[in-house]
Amino acid sequence: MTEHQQAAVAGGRRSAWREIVADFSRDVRTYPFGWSKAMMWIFILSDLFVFGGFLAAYAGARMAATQPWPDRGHVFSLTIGGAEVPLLLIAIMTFILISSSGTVALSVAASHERNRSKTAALLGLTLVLGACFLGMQAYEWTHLIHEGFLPSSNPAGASQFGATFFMITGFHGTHVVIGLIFLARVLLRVLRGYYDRIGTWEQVEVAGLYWHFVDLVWVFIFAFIYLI
Amino acid sequence: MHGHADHVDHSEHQAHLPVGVYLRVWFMLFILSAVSYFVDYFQVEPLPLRWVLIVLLALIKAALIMNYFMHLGSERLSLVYTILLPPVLILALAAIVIAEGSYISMIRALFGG
Amino acid sequence: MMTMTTVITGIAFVAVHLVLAYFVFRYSGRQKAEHVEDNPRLERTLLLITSLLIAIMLVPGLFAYSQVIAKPSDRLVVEVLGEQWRWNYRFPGEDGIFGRTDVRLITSDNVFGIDPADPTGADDIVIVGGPLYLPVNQPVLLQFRSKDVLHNFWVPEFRVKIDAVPGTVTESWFTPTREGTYQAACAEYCGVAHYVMTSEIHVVDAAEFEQWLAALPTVAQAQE
Amino acid sequence: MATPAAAAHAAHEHHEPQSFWRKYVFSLDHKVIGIQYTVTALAVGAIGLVLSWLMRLQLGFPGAVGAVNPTNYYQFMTYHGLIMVVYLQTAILLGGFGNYLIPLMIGARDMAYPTLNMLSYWTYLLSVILLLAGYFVPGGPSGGSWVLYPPQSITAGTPGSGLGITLLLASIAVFVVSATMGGLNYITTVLQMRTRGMTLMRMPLTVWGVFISAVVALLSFPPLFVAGVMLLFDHLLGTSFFIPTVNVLGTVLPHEGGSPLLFQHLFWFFGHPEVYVVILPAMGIISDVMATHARKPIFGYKAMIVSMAAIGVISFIVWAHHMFASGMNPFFGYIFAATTLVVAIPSAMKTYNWLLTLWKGSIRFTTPMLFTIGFVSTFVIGGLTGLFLGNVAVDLPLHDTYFVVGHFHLVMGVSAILAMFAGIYHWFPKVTGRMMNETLGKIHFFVTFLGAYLVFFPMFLMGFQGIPRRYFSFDLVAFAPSGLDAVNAMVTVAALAVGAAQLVFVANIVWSAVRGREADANPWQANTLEWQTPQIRPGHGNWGPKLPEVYRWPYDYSVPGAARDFIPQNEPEVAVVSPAAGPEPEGAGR
Repeated sequence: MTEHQQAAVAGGRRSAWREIVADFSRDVRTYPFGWSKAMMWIFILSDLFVFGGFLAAYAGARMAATQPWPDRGHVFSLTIGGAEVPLLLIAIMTFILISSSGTVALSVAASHERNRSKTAALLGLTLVLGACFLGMQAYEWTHLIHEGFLPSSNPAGASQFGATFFMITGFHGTHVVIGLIFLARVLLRVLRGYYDRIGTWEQVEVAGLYWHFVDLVWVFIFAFIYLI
Repeated sequence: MHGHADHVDHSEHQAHLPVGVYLRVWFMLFILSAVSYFVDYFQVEPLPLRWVLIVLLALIKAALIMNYFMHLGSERLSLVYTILLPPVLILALAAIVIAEGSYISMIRALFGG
Repeated sequence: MMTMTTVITGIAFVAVHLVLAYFVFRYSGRQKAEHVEDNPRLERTLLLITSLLIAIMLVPGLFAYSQVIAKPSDRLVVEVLGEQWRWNYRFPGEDGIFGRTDVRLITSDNVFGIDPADPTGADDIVIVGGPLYLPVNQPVLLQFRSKDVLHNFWVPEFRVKIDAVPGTVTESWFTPTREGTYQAACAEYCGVAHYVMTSEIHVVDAAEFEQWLAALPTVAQAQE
Repeated sequence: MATPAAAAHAAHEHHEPQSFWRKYVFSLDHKVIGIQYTVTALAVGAIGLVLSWLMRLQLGFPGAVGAVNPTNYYQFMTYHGLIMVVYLQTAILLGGFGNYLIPLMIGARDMAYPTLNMLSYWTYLLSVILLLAGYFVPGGPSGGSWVLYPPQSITAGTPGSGLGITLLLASIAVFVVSATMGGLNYITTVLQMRTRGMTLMRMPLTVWGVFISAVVALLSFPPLFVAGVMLLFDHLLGTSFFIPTVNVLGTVLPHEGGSPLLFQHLFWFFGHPEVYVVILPAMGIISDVMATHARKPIFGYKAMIVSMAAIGVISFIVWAHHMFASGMNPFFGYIFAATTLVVAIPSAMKTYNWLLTLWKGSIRFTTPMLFTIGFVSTFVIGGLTGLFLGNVAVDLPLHDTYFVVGHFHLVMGVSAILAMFAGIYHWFPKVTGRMMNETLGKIHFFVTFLGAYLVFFPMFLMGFQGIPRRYFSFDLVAFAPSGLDAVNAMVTVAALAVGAAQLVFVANIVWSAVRGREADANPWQANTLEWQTPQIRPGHGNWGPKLPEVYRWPYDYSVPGAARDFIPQNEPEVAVVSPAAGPEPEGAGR
């Protein structure tokens, strides 16, 4: 916690307001960090509206649909030893994505200490976990398509189910792919000592922010598409 | 007028959480995910309660990720509000779209659309 | 409502332009501008006046709207089906109930897609393309369907305007108070022949309306 | 200073020899990108203008141009709308003015991320190419109208419902990507890269306008992207987001259970803020040009910013006033009528403040000033007629009539275009180092301004008569009054005259860029930083070795006791310190 925030806590609401006013009435910079981190936060805000729009549209389409909504527990089940376990694959995917978010967080912490090998190792682990997630999503898609679920129709009720599912998870998967490319680039630069040369490791944190955001979106996709 | 050198320092000093915090948050996220999974698995009744629980758990998870992993909690309040206030607008869209969807399904039920 | 809005905005329009013209000519070509302090009190006053005028327009508008969407109790119900590019009408017949419809059943002989399995549909009366007759001084509730794209039933004299939306039913109502011939046009862009989608509407006295309606064949009669 | 921003600055200062391609085509320089945006947008806008002539000729003199038939009329209508709103106005006001002016006005060397900035332009160009490609595919371009309401936009009864609509939707999606890249840059640059002394409350209103507009764009374009993707899926993959079971021209389509209203909500959640994306930078430009040419500080600087921000926020919760007649849940009518009329209050405040800026000023009738005064007039009538359309009970009879056409053309069409012209005449000397011809400029203004009134004012009267819009011909409309043909002919003649005036403008630009009178460093005696660069046409990096430092707000015009009637922002102390030397940074924001 910075001194500013300790003061804010001590002073209560009035000084919280004062802190905001101070930031917005400063010259040169509003936020006390470089522009790339600011840009990433603003991008995340904008992307939040994209996913928010998708999820709102999903809610609207689902409520207006004339056919019954399929039972997700059944649709996304895996059969283990003869027993049908609902949503097992999704649970594992969620586990993996959360883990990758954790490794990125640790990697960012290591980057603050400018620990090159630790940062790189954790980033590498994140890449592996991310790739696993993508692989499982690819498996899930082929499995569903094999069972007759398509964007335009499905055997278990409203066609909007397949449409929204493929659209939203597909869009999320695209974000994962972009995130992997981004992280790989940062990893290479860490290994080459690029950030020591330019004097700031902020890029690791920026890439981490993006990856956490992908995880954050998954939390809501998991809740709204699979569970509710 | 503030010089800007003093602000630069914050970016290097802030967000130094001990590794234990990350591990605890990580663990919490697993637990919460598992809880929401079992809320669905055991088909908690009544239905609205199940939905409220799932949404609530998702929001708690989101808050944990934003606060600890994304360090939003240790950022300046100016950034915190910049990020957290605008999504209210997309919630307004969602609310209207949901109200519209239920209105349409009501009309369809009424007239056999 | 319309008059009041026109008067208020008209006055505001003229006033702003008079002030603008006066300032532009009065203060042009002077050597130096005068120093004017910001005047928060003046701004607050202007803010208050504007808000007040807006409220004067808004509040009665909302009350008028509540009457627009409230349905009359004693009403004649007519179903209107928009299609590319004509208006079709349906009366419920003697039983007062419209037969069930389904878009998939629509053919050139069955423009509404009335389900033959539903007995309440047999006495429905269908008018393809118009004209539509309505009794004077009788509230009419129109229920709109569309079989293809969005349309909008627009009769300027009735002040009725609502989209016909495929997949759902929309409603509006009015009471014709003058006998005569009117025209409905389409006011929602609906494809390449949007501008020819018109239909004649005759408002006549109750006796003439009953006579006209009785002369029309029911669905069952038309099929024989 | 080991910050990335400083590192970026250092990188900019490091001059490398640049090839022609790097310098003028794939340039990273915000000024070149701004000019690229402006020229491209004006070129596309010219196409939009010609399309409007063709439509007007058909309406004014039916059959006079034999080649116009309903099919291509509706294609012209669609392309005219989209080009003017998105590809001209949004692109020029954000991409053109935003790019050129933001770094210069806040004293930065370039945008935060120049590569992204360059990509933004090239993506925009790609979206324009995709849009125009519609004219070269089988079936022609889409005639789905600019709002693209399904099912009509993707079904057989509409021209271009095959490849045409696919290209159009792809173009829109690409434009959203471009606008996002641009918007990120504008916002980050304004927040993180101001020069010393340049607090937010010392920024010129142009920067404020572009900044708020970029924020609004960044948050409102995503739902358009979502709607576009979903419509594309409905069209290409056979999904049923927006299409219920329908029977189009005798064929039952394989869709079930979709909701056309869902698209309208998503579209207008974008569509209404889009109006303000266009008008907010215009408001900013007008404020700066007016203060400079009336030699007076803008009246109520803080109120101006607060009202722009308020307009930006409220614009997100008014969208369904476009849908009062759409068959949506009738209860929404109350909510959205109330929020819509509230947005009139900050807009009215801005108008008062512009009038009070002129009050007791020393008005110079330069061309930019004329366009500014014209803007106030058209903005007022456009805004006042908006009060009819926002109030649900009054809107219903006027909805989708020519009243609406007159309203939005005046408020976001003509007004924003007048502001754009004011901006071009004002900053042309900065860009080219030469003045534009004043006589030609005045001809351009008077024909455009009076012509615009002649074109759009009669439309309000047509709207009161209930004449529906988007009609290819009124032959079958029984309730059309007898004088309608004469009025339509008059409107067409006026529209052609306005169009011809734009040729004068183009000629003026070309002639002045080559032969115009050479400009001084600060021809309008303005305070803002862009006029204080070391070179008249600022070079790469804008400021030479040392960034300017800012000591005051940008509106110190006619300060009592000062030697000159303007004090540039980077001028430290003057002989007589005025009591009105601008708000103190510490007091700002309270």
